[in-house]
Amino acid sequence: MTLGIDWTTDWIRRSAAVVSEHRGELITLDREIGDGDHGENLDRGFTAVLAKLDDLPADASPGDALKLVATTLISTVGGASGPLLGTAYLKAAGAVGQEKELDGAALVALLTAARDGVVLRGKAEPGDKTMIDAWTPAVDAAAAAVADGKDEVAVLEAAAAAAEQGAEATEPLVARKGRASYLGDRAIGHRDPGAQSSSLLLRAAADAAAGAPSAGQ
Amino acid sequence: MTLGIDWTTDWIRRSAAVVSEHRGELITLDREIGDGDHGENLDRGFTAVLAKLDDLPADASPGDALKLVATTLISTVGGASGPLLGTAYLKAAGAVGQEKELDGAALVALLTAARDGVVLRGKAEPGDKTMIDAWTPAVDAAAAAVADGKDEVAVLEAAAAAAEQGAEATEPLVARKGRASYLGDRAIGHRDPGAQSSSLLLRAAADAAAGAPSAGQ
Amino acid sequence: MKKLINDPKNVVDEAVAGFEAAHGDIVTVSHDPIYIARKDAPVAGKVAIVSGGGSGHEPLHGGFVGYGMLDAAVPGPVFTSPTPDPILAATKAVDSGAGVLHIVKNYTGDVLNFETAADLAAADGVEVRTVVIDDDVAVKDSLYTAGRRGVAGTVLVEKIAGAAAERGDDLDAVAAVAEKVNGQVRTMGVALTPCVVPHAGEPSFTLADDEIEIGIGIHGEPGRERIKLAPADEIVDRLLKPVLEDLPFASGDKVLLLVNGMGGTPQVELYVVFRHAAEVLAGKGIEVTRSLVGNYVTSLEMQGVSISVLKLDDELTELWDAPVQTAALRWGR
Amino acid sequence: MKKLINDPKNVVDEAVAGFEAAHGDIVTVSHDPIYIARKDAPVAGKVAIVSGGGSGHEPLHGGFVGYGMLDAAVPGPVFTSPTPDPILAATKAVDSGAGVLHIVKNYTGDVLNFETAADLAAADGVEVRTVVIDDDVAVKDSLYTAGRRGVAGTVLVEKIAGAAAERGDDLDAVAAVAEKVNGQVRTMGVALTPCVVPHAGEPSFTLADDEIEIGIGIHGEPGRERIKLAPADEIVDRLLKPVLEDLPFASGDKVLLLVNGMGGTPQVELYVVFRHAAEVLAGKGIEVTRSLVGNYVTSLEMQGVSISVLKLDDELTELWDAPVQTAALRWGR
Ligand SMILES: Nc1ncnc2c1ncn2[C@@H]1O[C@H](COP(=O)(O)OP(=O)(O)O)[C@@H](O)[C@H]1O
Ligand SMILES: Nc1ncnc2c1ncn2[C@@H]1O[C@H](COP(=O)(O)OP(=O)(O)O)[C@@H](O)[C@H]1O
Ligand SMILES: [Mg+2]
Ligand SMILES: [Mg+2]
Ligand SMILES: [Mg+2]
Ligand SMILES: [Mg+2]
Repeated sequence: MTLGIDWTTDWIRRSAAVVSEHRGELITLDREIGDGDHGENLDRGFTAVLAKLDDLPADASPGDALKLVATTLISTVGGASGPLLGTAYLKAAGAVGQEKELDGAALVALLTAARDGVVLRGKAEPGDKTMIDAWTPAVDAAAAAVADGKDEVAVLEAAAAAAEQGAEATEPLVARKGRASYLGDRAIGHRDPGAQSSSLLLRAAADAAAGAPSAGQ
Repeated sequence: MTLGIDWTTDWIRRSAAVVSEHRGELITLDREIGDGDHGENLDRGFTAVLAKLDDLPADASPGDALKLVATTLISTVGGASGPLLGTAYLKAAGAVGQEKELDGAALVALLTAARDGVVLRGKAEPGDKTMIDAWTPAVDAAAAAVADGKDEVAVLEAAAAAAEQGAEATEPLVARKGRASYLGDRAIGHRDPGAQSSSLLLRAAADAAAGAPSAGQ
Repeated sequence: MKKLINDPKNVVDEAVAGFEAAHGDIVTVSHDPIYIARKDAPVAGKVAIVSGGGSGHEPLHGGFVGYGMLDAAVPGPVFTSPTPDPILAATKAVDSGAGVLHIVKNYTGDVLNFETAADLAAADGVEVRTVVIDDDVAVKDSLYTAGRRGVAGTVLVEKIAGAAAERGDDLDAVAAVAEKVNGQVRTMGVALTPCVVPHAGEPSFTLADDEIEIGIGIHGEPGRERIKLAPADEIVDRLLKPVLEDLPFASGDKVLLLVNGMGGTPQVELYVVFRHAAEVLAGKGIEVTRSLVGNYVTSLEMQGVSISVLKLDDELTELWDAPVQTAALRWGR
Repeated sequence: MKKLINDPKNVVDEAVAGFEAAHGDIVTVSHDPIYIARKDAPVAGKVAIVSGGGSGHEPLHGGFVGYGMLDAAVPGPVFTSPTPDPILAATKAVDSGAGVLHIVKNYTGDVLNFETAADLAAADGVEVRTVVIDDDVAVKDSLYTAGRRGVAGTVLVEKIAGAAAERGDDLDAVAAVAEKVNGQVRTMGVALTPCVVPHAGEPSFTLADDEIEIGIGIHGEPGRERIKLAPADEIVDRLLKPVLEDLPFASGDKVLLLVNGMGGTPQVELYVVFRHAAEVLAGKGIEVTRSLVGNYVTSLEMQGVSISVLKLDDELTELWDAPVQTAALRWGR
């Protein structure tokens, strides 16, 4: 079973729902080691995405939907996460081109391009306590799952689980990028808000693939 | 036993001590229905008085000492209580002239002039919830004691007791002068800080006459 | 109490010394007795204007000393009127012979201390007029109160009277302009949080997390009534209503709208308030032709705002627009 | 949360509308996308200067739009960098053909969003230079941080670069002046209390009653270290030491001393701080030839202060003194 436009828009809707649901939690994480706006930023962005989603032409490809997310996030989120996540979706859209159906390899290409987009703009390395620390294990786990011959649902499940672990693993780290880097040792013990939100987005991707009941519906 | 310069300077020293001791209480009363500076104002004033008291010539009269208090309060207290109490002491000094020894009648004249001085400057009437509400019963009680043939100690004791009652009796009043008047009904239940401090000053006068052990010594 | 101070007893002295160090191009400072004077005072032939009062309302009054506004400001201890001595000294120091106007906010202490100083100055041959400012509509002006308080409207009186003095009006004329402004300005304020007087060390009053105090004065004294926190627009409506009804202001009036921060209010909030206040005035046909937004007459770190409306005519507008060069208000030079 | 606001989502829009209503003589406002532009922009032949960033730092940046300073300011949501769209729109609106300087505070979000806008503007044929401000010595500038933050020194860069543009310098020259100021200014701040972001509704951090946060940023983000409340003079010593050592400043230097309030600090405290800071500099033979005291780069209602020292030479002094006419900084016209 490959994943097409229905999966993509479902992923996007679930993303909006999960970001809205976790808005307060993300704000709190960002208040602790940043400036307290991360949940608000993403919620504003995905609310705008939702509003535009119905305008997608019926024959849109996954890449078209991802590009819509990219440009909308870039023009509504602001802050650090706006350009970073926006670039992630933009590069992801580029990676899948006009393909209508994505198989495991295409999903790995999508995730890899997204992660690389964040690195391109933000220059963060793994272990810097940023959203990269959710994306990179997700990319690796997805690639391993494909190598193991897993199906698309399992590939995204592996990515989501790895992203969740990656987000959790940011807790003991000292930050080297973003606002948390100003804190030095005092960032230790706090989860990076961007890693957390990225793990939520990747979980939404897996849930959409698995057809899990959606919180937003 | 008439009262001379020793009583006067003892009164002044006791006033300084009692104001310093009750500084916090007067601030709190003034915070509740005014602007929270009454204790600080009087403490600043009487501290300055104390510093000048030793400069009084050996042959000074009670009136000289009262005039020193008056000019010092006027030039150091500020706020409403500075000019009001300053005028009280100034008029009191005028009332006793250069008499060296004050008998009951002279004490009544002193207290009456002080009260009238406050009224002259502040235009308050009894029941307006001001320091007048301590001074006026004190004047009346002192006059009654003299009429009853009481000695000077008893006259001042009567004044002090009446002032204390007068201060307490300001609690249920609505204020018509001073900052507390802005509060309307909300001043009810609070004692007027100026009435309270005046009652403390009159208690100090009685204590000095009675030769009670002094807090400041 | 959390403050950037050393000994509470020295706050005013040290702040004035800092003011002197920062604004030595505009003012000179006398430290004993304490007052802040315009650097080039006395200005030959010009009526001098002296104001003052308790500290804690900065930039009032020291921040308004300079060309086109005050000749001297006399700061008392925090929230306590200065005594007559420094008022007298300042009055004599800035008098050029053309006389001195005292601008006094209507509080018993300020009135009495300035009164004594004026008497003493007169005895020394200085001609003094006094204008008492009482723009606060929160207080009923009746036999049952000490009368309306002088609040944020004071800055408008000082600016406009200062311009009149600067253009060469004589003492009676400057006093008349000041009276006119006082007669045409109305103010009402609200506090969201109390302030902490340094020597008291505790909040001037307590407000629950969802309470605000309407009709607040500028000394941390409680206001007229306590209500539940409401959206800014509702609060503005509530402040503006008595302000507009009192004069009353009417359709066709041109006005200056002053939204004054109480010291601890973020500037975004002042502009949120200004927006709706201007909207309400427009809705009533009252035209805002001049505006002022910022911390001008404050209560230490209090959060809150006051709204003042001053009815303008050509003369007052021209005097408002005239150049002014002080630490806190400056244009035209 | 106690604030004079309506819906938290509308704070910035409403505040900007209020700003427009109050300062229509100086600025025009675009509401969608949102930016504040100098009324007479584009000014023929003049290099334009655009700055911006998250809201909540007012008067930065909107208060500095006008003659002799910024041509446009782009406010983001509270504490959140604006997106590229309004930056691009503002850039194109004020460009007269002489090019546009972007003054950007060094935060990942600001840098990335301005970068995208600059790329898009360049694609549209607008010449853009970017100067990134990073005056905050509280943060080590190393591989292990996002680099030093842009804080209160920004206002000095905007004023001086604005004067250079106004006198007719070309884009490279204006950018060079801005870089020079950024290279010669150092800042460090302290917070006594946190601030509350409207959409978050809770304090940005918590401090015990006797704790202060040294090295605070301007977004309510925690600072470098937490210490016990101390007398103002000690705190000033602690802020000034890294500021002075960093450049380093030396005996004989002439400097501008900026004591900047974080938004909720009473003005008396700013002057208490200024007094001692000036004293410390004098003790080291560093001459304070220009001063600025007030709320210029704030963090909503935060109580606290930052101290900036800028090394001056004749050119910078002349540009500092040049006329400026904005809502929040004005002299000479
Ligand atoms: N250079 C970077 N590379 C990757 N991610 C980053 C970088 N800087 C910040 N981030 C991510 O952005 C998140 C913060 O986003 P947000 O709060 O929306 O923006 P801001 O920091 O501008 O307020 C951080 O938690 C971190 O995961
Ligand atoms: N008009 C008046 N007549 C008599 N006493 C007054 C008058 N106004 C104020 N007072 C007294 O002054 C007291 C307040 O003094 P204080 O706090 O030192 O001055 P301020 O009100 O200027 O802060 C009041 O409690 C009241 O007793
Ligand atoms: Mg953030
Ligand atoms: Mg008082
Ligand atoms: Mg007082
Ligand atoms: Mg942010």
